[in-house]
Amino acid sequence: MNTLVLRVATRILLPLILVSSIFMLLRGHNQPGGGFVGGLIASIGFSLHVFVSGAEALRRMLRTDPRWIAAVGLGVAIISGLVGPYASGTPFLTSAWTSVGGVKVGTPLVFDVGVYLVVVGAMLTFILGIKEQG
Amino acid sequence: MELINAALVGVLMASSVYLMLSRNLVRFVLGLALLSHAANLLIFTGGGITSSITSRAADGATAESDSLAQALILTAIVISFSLFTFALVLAFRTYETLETVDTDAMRAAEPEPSGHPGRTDPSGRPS
Amino acid sequence: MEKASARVPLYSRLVVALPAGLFVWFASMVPSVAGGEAQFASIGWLPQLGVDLAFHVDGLGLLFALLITGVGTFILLYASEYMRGHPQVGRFTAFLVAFMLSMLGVVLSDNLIVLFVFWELTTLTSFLLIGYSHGDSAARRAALQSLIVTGAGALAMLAGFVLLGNAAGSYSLREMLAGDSDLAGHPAYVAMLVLVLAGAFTKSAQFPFHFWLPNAMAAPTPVSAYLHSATMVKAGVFLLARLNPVLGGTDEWGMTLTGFGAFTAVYSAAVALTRTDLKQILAYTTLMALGVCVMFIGLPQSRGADEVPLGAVAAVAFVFVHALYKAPLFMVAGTIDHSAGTRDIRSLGGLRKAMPWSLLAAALAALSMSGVPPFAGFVGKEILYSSAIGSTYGVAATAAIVTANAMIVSAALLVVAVPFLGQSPATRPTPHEGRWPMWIGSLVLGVAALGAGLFPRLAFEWLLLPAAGAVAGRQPHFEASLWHGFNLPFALSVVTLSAGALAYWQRNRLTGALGSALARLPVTGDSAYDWLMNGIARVSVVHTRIVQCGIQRRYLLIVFATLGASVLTTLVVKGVIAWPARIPDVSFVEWLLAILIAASALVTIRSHSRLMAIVALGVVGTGIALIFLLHGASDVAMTQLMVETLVVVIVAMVLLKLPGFRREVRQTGLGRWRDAIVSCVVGLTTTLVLLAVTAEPSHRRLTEYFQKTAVPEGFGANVVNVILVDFRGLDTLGEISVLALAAVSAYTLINWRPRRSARAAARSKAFPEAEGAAKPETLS
Amino acid sequence: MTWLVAGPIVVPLSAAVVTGFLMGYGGIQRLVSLCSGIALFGTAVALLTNVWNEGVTAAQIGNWPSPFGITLVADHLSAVLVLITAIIALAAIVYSFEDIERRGLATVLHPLLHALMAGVCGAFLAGDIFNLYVWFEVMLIASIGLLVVGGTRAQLDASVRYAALSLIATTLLLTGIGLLYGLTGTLNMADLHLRVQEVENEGLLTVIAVIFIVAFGIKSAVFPLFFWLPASYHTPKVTVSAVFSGLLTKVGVYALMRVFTLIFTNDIGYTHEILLWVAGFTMVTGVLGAASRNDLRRILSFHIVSQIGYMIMGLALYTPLGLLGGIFYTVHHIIVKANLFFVAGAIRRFGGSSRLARLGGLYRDAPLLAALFFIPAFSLAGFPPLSGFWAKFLLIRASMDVHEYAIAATALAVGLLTAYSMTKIWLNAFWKGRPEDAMPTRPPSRSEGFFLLAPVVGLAAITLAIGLYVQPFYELAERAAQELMHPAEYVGAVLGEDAVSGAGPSPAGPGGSGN
Repeated sequence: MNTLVLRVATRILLPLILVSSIFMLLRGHNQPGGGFVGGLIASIGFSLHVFVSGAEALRRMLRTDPRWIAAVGLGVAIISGLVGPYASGTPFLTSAWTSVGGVKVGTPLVFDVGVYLVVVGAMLTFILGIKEQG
Repeated sequence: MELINAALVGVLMASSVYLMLSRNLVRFVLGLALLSHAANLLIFTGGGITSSITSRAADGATAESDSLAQALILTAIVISFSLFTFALVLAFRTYETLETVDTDAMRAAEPEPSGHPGRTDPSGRPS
Repeated sequence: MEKASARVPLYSRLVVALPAGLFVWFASMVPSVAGGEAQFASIGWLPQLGVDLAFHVDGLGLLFALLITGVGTFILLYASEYMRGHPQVGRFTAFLVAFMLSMLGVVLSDNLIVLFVFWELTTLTSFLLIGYSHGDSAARRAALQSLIVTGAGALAMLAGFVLLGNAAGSYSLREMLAGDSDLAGHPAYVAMLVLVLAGAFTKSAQFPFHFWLPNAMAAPTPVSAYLHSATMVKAGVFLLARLNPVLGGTDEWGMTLTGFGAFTAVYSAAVALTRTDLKQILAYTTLMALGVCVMFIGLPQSRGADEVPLGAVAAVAFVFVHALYKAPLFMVAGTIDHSAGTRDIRSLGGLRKAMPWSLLAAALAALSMSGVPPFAGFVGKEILYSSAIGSTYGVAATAAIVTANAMIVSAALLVVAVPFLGQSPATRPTPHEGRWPMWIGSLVLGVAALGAGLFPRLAFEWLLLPAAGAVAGRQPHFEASLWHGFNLPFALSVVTLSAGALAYWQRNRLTGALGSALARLPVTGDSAYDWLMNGIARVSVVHTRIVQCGIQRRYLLIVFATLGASVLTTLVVKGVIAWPARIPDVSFVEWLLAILIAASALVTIRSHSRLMAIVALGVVGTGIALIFLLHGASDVAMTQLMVETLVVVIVAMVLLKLPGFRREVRQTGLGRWRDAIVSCVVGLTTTLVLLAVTAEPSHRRLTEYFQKTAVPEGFGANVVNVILVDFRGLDTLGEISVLALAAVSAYTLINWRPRRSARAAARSKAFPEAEGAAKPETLS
Repeated sequence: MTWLVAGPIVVPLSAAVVTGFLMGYGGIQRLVSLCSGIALFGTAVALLTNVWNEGVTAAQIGNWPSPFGITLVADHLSAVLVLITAIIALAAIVYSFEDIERRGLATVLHPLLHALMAGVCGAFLAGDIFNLYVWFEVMLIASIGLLVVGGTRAQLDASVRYAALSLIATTLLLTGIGLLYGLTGTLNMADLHLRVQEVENEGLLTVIAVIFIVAFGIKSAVFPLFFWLPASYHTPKVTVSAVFSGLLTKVGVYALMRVFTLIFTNDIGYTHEILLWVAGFTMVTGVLGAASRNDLRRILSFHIVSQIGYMIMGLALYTPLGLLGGIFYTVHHIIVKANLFFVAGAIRRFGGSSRLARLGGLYRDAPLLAALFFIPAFSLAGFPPLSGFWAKFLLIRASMDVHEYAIAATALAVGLLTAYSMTKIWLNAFWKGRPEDAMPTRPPSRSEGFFLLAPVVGLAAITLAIGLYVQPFYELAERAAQELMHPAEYVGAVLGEDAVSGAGPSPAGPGGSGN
């Protein structure tokens, strides 16, 4: 499996997959997609990388423990739920929206980013955990 | 449509139960995966896909099944996936430690290791 | 045993002041209570349910309170000396005081539930006291036994109290007495009676629940003297006396109490004669006394006799008399044990010179016990006899009480005459008199017995008649005197004394005969208790071995069978099974998908190859994703496909490290059929329920709202995504928490293993229990 | 006030994240964990105070009107249970300081523990049945994580059983929710209360109710679905099993109480009769199991099963006093049971074992421990004046009021056997002399004495307080029971007062076309 062709292919594919996963994340609010799908796509890309180049390579690439990514994602999601209410005194997870250059940007999108991070972090934790173990 | 989906849910349910009743832990985990499939399909069916089909026939709009049911299923898919993966890891670690995947042979927690089961004197007389 | 050099802790002497002070306080109430003014105090505890901390000092309560505090004073004094040098004296003293206070609570409570609270407190404290010598397994067994037996009775009694409260509309005894509710005619009267009597009889050790009391003699002597003579065991008697005006007066009440009481009295008096341990003899005579009390509380007086409730007077008088003589005798027995080193009358004798004060006290008490004039015992016995003669069961009751009393006379001689006056055995340590706290109490009580006999009018008018009035529910007119002339009761007294003396004289022959008769009893309470407890233990082991067998397959089978059976039953019972009205128009693609999924599911079941199973599982997932897609659920379908991909990746990674299916020991044919049937029932019921649900009208209210609101308020066109991140963001928050936690847990699970040496590993295989106790763990 | 309602979820969930980040820093992690525990406690107190003063409090999460968004609701029952949860969490955190090595397991323990609390509180506060499911899952995964960390043989074995049965339970719950949603078209529990009254096929509703009984029944470990509990509770660290013993099954009981007073009340003669039978069998089976065991934690685990029966009994009677008794029993039980597990851990630490045959002599060597065992043990057995007595009395009285004598008799007999079990421990661990081949008992160090015994003392004090000063607790339970019996206030707080009085088409809302 560990052939040169695959190696090269992955090197090209991985960025593509990651970009498309972020695309999925961002368009999710209006079209099919969203944090889950985006995160899952990215995870598939990463697991491909793991299969081809090994767990060590992925760890080097990430430069951080994927568990932290999951934790950051969860933190982002919680904070996004606190921002809106902090501004307006409304209940937890109330959305707050603003317009940046004609594009509506709001806390639900930040929340979705949190979802994305948790999915990626969790999947990589699973995969690396299993892979590294014998 | 609901008839065939309901039947399918039944088949999946029965298959998963049958797998779970196996003494092989791996089969149990596979059964778990089937069980969550069955549950998701059940929500999908129960949540009202049938109306979407009739509405498609009526006004020709794109098929749109109950979006809340979809959201619920999405949530359920991710949750059951997390738990399924964890269960797999658990099965793996159990195999590593107990050196078996036969649940009948897993006797580390139960029953109580006792030379004289139930013969301990209630008043604490050394037996 | 005695460590004469050990100091007596100051607190154990000082604490005597508490009961003494209380005694004085209660004594100061005597005039007003005797004058008919009961004291009452109440504060709310749980007023919503009518549970108030209500205390009521009437004649009966006061009599008991005086006995408890009066005897308690001397017992505590005695204990301070007796327990000198023992370990855990502080705890012992505290429990004894706690017991005394609980007992006071029992006799002074006006509220049945509060009474129960104190009742159980006496159970607990006596448990702790009986088990004082906890190194001794007999003491532990006795403590457990008393807790179980009296506890069982108490629970029945609680049920009885609840019934009683519901019937009377109040838990307050005063209100019950004042109220005109006809409890005897209540449909649940017999149930109440049985339940309450269960509590009273177990506590007061009536046959057949008597066996725990002699076993409880494993406790230190002060405990036996206090709990098992003067007070705790009297709680049952007290309760019967207390409830006599409420529940009594019926045939059921009279027959039960008289029957059980009389039998207990005669039986235990006979047993007493066959014992050789001083405390055992006294314990059985206590049982006799309790039997007598119970009997006379219930003894129905024949109509036509004068209006004096003689039974109540007799019972109350006997409670009083018994407390005055039994506590001293127990204390003297303890002193003998202390100084002579044994309590066995066969190796005792000739103590009169060494222990003069104890002899004096014991003699006074024994004379009262035998009912020799002019002691209180004589007065009490006269009343017993005249009450028995005048009762409905005249001859039988009289015969029973005379027989029991005659044997008691013999027992009194046995416990005093043998150790003090008999031949001194050849070999024994030199006995000596105990220090003053060990005999002063006995002496005072003995003198009090004499005094009460000499001036009966005093005792009766101030104490006993008000108490009897409370028992009978009306004030008795009764002239007490020492001398009633030569009448039938006196004749019976003479008969009793002579028969007792005769029995003592012929005691060897008598005890032999009694002993062999008793040995022939097929079952004793004690052996029945053992049988029951062992039975429970055995049943529990068998039961638990069946239900909690440790085999996961069987657990799951039961769970699924329960599910299938209960849902199917409900479906049938409620008539929910409905077939779709019309044949659905199903497209070819849908058919194909359904068949594909079903077939793959079956392959997953049947496959003997891991790889095949994984692939088939993937096909099922993909097929379901396609079903979602077919109905426009593109988000779900997409997620499902991605998840399916990852599942296959992860499953392949893990599963290939695990052994294949072939190593599985095949199920037997029967087991496979059983599994198949359960699976099919679960599957079938799911289908049926789902069909029934889809047959109902569908509701799209929520979805319509979401579709209407998503763009204008949620600023998103993908309704499903808006639901996920906004409308139902909390679900998603929980969901990603699950995901993150699962990942962290799985990671920890894989990378964390207990570090263990080979020895520890071998040990933990032998004793898996001991694992994880103090083992270093590391994160590798 | 809506903040207070979300607080018991947000605080521990954030604490889980923060302590997760601090995994490498034992000391700071502990401090943060403790502070979070205190913060949760403070929030819970404030929430209960608020509910006490102002009645049922609801928060529309995301500011979407119910039944469209997710609602969190705190009525008296929820608020009390959240408070008890916070107390147990605090006790567990303190206990863990000594029970679990700082650099070892503790680093994962704290995040998982806080996540578990978030799940538990979330389940108590959820006003939406699917949200309830989600919190059940959070609880489940956090609990499996806690159960298995350490990875000993027994723990792995136990985790397999626990995971297997719990996963089935939650999936079954999901199935039930899917069916209920298909039938009524709503998930909000207050809304469900109104919608189910419009369902014409009542039999179908009963069928779904039975599915819920089974799903929650596994969670709350009732007969014959309890197997996972005695199979697992004796294996993890003491801190963990104490938290489990106090909280996990009680969430199942709570869910049954909520669902079978708010939603499935259409066929009480059927569903609640089932529950009554279940209650009786659960009591008996649990207490027999306990009698057959000779290990401290195994005995205590089986007693949990037994006492679940009492709580279900209160629900099954479905009278104000019955529910009151059930709620009272639940609160009492959580405190006492967690405490007993803490004490069992201390016994094991000082006495060297948790097997009765290997114990002894602690009455002489550790009198304080003896006293601290005595209080919860005899409270569990229902002796006055401890909290257990009132719990039992209320239930007995409630069952006798409605002439259910058989269940009352069962409850009393089981109470006696509970006393027998507790006495068995007492006789063997405390009164009996030490076995000759056992190591001598070890006096506790100062830190052990504080961290292991402070939680025990605190919980014992609560037990005593409930027993001696019962009236306020009764009143609290009474209010909670009243709210369960008469859901109008609950529904009003969630959907607005119109929904209650109207009971008609649908609550105010843009999409409200009803059916």
